[in-house]
Amino acid sequence: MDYQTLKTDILILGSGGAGLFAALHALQANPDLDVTIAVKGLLGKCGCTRMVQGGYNVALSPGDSVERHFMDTINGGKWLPDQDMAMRLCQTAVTRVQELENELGCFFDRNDDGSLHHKAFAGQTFDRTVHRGDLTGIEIISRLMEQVRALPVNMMEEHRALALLPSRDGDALAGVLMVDMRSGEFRVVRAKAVLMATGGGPTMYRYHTPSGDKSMDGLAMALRLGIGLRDMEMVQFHPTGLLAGRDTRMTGTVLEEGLRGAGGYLLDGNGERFMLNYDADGERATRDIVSRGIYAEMRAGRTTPNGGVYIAMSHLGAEKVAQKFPGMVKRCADCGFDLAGGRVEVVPTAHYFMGGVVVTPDTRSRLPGLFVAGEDAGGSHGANRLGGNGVANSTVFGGIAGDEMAGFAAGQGTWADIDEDLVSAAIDESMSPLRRAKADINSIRDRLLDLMWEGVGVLRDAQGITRAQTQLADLKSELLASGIGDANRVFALSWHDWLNLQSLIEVSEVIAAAALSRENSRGAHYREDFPEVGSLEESYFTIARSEATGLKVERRPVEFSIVKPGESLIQDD
Amino acid sequence: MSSSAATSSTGSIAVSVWRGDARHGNFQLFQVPQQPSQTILDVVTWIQRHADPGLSYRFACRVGMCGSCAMMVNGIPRWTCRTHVNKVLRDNRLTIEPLRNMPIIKDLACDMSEFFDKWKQARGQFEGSSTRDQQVAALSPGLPRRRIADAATECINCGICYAACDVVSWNRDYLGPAALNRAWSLQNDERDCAGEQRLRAVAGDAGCHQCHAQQGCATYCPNELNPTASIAGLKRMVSQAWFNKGLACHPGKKCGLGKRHA
Amino acid sequence: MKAHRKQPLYLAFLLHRVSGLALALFLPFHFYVLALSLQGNQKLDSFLHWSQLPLVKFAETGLVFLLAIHLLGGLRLLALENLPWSNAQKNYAAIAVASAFFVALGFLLRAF
Amino acid sequence: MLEMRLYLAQRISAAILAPLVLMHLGLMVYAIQGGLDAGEILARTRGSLFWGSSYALFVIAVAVHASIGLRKILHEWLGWRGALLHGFSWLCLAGLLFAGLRAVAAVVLP
Ligand SMILES: Cc1cc2nc3c(=O)[nH]c(=O)nc-3n(C[C@H](O)[C@H](O)[C@H](O)COP(=O)(O)OP(=O)(O)OC[C@H]3O[C@@H](n4cnc5c(N)ncnc54)[C@H](O)[C@@H]3O)c2cc1C
Ligand code: HEM
Ligand code: SF4
Ligand code: F3S
Ligand code: FES
Repeated sequence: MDYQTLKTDILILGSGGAGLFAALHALQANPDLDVTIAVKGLLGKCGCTRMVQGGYNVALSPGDSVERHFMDTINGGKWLPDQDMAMRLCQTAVTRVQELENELGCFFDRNDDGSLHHKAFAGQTFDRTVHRGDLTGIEIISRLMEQVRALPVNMMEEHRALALLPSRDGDALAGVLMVDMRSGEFRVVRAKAVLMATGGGPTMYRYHTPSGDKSMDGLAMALRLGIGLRDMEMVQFHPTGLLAGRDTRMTGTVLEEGLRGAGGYLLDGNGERFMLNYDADGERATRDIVSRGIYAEMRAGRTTPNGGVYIAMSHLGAEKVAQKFPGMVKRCADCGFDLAGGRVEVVPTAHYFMGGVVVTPDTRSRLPGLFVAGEDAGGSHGANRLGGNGVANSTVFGGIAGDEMAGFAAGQGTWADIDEDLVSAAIDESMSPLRRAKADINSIRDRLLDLMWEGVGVLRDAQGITRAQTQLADLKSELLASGIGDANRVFALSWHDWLNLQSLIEVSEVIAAAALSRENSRGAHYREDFPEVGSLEESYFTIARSEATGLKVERRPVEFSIVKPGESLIQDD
Repeated sequence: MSSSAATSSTGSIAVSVWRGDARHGNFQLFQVPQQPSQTILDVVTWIQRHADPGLSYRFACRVGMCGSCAMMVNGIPRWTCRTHVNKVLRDNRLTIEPLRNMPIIKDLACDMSEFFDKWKQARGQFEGSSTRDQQVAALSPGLPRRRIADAATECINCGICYAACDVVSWNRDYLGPAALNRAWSLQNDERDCAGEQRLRAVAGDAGCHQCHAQQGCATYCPNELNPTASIAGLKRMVSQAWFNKGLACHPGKKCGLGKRHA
Repeated sequence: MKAHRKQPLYLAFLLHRVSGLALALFLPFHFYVLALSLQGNQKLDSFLHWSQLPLVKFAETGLVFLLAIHLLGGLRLLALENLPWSNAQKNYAAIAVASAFFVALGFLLRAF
Repeated sequence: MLEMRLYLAQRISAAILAPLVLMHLGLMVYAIQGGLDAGEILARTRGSLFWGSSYALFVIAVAVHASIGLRKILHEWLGWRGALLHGFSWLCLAGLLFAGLRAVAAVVLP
């Protein structure tokens, strides 16, 4: 199969907060560089950074401090975060928010006196979340997108990265194979530095929030190269995803946290409140507790017609609710539900992926030339991500990656050689579903989503995980034997559905393996057979790697490089 | 736990879908089972998943935030992920076409590059004077200019207004409602310092003066923005600058508005 | 008509355009008629006589309507462009059409 | 910036036309009673400085206004552009001015 070869200094995969910031910073650091962004959708119009609702955590409020933000991040992450990364995150967030405002033109909500408004977000000891209404992501990504589109960057929109290509000697990353989704043509982009910023995205669960273009491609590609992935068992669930039936894409999308905060009730199928049975804070408990409470109700069969629970707001006064949450009310109304005056079915929904590639705080992976930032990188959040630390993470480390790659690329004399055989093999593999007879891909997807939800979801145990592992293995062979029944590669969504499933199944296997390996319960990972947190001092994180013999999961002790359990950086705590 | 199905279908919809590419195409009819909760995007997805795997379309966020999924539904541009079938169904029929005024890539997916090029031409990006090392400007949300800027901000670049505007179809160079709306927001941003250049950009021959206040943009904008008002604002701003010679021009040079100043 | 055009303010635009076009096409003819008086009153009068025909009176009513609606529609546009924004555009357009209609009706009633 | 100038010219001419047209409309509704009569019209206009200058102003404004309007329509609906469009616009302006001023002369000059 023919392919075109292109060369660029810096190649960026993905155009979320991480990808766009990297492009901006790389060109600011060195305007002579040739920078290319390849992205699965339209530049700036896909991925999850756009979908950020709540806001951006930053220690800018008088009385707040970077140390306090850091401590909240470590505590929230149940002492698993890489402390150097977490510190870098909290420190740089300050500059990044100022950059977003002063240089890119974001305008975050203000207090009446003109100072930044900071709102409360669960799990934090200070009100530090800056935001623009409840559509913060649109503001951030639109402003970023405008800036980047005005720069001389090469845009490869609707280009899907298929494989990371190591150099012939295997010592560095030499480039990336992609397919132009519009034409179906293959392209190899050789680059001196590559940023992986494809944004993770746990879309292998029956209910999930991320955008449809996210399917863990980045992590799957890294895995195939034998790169280590950490904290892969850590999947964050948001307690209230919209539940509207299986055949609608709106199922799983987030109904915002503030609804519960404002006093919304969660009701079981019989209309009874239940959260107080699980936690004294009731509906206002943290995400993980509420998710587990709902999940338990569902498992006990006390469900709504679609198999979830209800959120009810009407006791607060329909008009008030409509006034306070206009966006949510309108969104529900567009989908046919009355949030303000009636009940809406909800369900926990897979939201964010804490795990990812092992990197240094300056975004370097073990493979020279490969940089990783955003949701694809593991480490900053540990066992749980604070609401508001996700977009901070992607914009902070995206910018850092841009700075670093500019220096790195300038220091590389020339492009590393590509192994053409690898390219041909990867192309051949990706085309395999086009050659095979049509099979029921939808049923494979449904089964994958169900088995992950049931086996490696909100509540886990060894038995469930092992069963899921067997099912995953079967599903993988089934997928590899399935075709899509249309050989046309032009804007071929069904082909990409297949490729998405391939990535999702491969990464699901790692999630399951890591989940089996962690025999305690921390943050987002809850083992019913090991409900204890375990010793904080002996905290370990998992690293999974694909080896010739199969997946290997190791435990590594967390280095308490800045603060040890029991200590705090804040005096009065 | 099983996913009990409250998704039983309640009949079927006759859906005419435009199939083809930039050169030719025609409508193809599909029968799609109706569901209680079903958006136009779901209809399109059902066809691709169950009837014709070759159907091309675009979406990303599924909840009205990315502006990737806009299509013509029964002749009207809409965000398909947030349009419930019941809202637009007439006689159990639907017609779905790619967005107007943009080149078609395939089936329901069109090429938005021109839309974003015009955004750039309208200087739709912020140009500030302070840096990341400085504090965020203290700006009260109640200031009149701030309110104007805010009112025009929440655009998701979906292109619906662009598809609704006949001036765009009649004059391929016209910058269009979304880009001009963005320019207006920036013109009212106290922190921006490219006002003059931007004013020249929007006063150009393809700029704000092309608008005839058809108001399809404001009528169909899913976020209830009002590009018509923004464009009117720009027209006023340009006129004022022209009459007051308010645009500080480089001495001796002909400024963008065609006047020569000493 | 294409569906996206079927909204009141597009129709207002169309009406403004069509009325402007019709007026512009009628204008040379109007000027020609008036210029007839250069050749003496009788020439003009004999022409104006012709305008007593009911059919012509109806046509003239149409013209009055077009002129009135173009004027009022034009004022609406001038206001839209130069005054602070008002959300009542649809109402203004409707008022313009109704008023133009009444002006034309007034003309018609007096013409007979 | 041609388009901006045309825009301004058209809006200014519209503003000038507005009171004149209003007057004209009023007059028409009033004068139609009992049919039009050349003598009646001419009696009013002949030698009148007021009517003469009003009509002249009307003609100039409408010539500018309508030729810009037609130009727009030809461009947008028929795709005319370049020299053709320019030429037509000027011709239109000249034609309307000529015919209009001639008519004013006819009804005003004694
Ligand atoms: C509904 C929702 C609400 C959220 N709210 C908040 C919040 O309030 N606060 C907060 O801090 N965080 C929030 N988050 C999390 C936050 O959005 C993400 O953590 C963050 O934006 C991730 O940024 P990113 O740049 O890593 O990835 P993304 O923004 O997801 O971008 C990934 C990019 O990679 C592209 N891509 C994927 N695969 C490929 C491939 N194979 N080839 C090429 N390109 C590819 C995608 O198309 C996309 O452009 C929310 C997330 C969701 C889903
Ligand atoms: C007899 C007199 C008039 C004639 C022949 C005339 C003719 C025209 C024509 C042909 C157009 C172009 C239409 C278009 O582009 O859609 C136009 C536009 C316009 N007219 Fe008139 N007109 C006259 C009087 C008026 C008056 C009295 C006003 C208002 C107060 C007016 C206001 C406007 C405006 C604002 C436009 C611009 C519309 C746009 O660009 O969308 N006109 N006119
Ligand atoms: S102004 Fe409205 S319709 Fe136009 S692109 Fe923005 S959101 Fe879409
Ligand atoms: S639809 Fe077009 S004509 Fe103007 S008011 Fe909107 S830009
Ligand atoms: S899919 Fe994002 S707006 Fe519809």
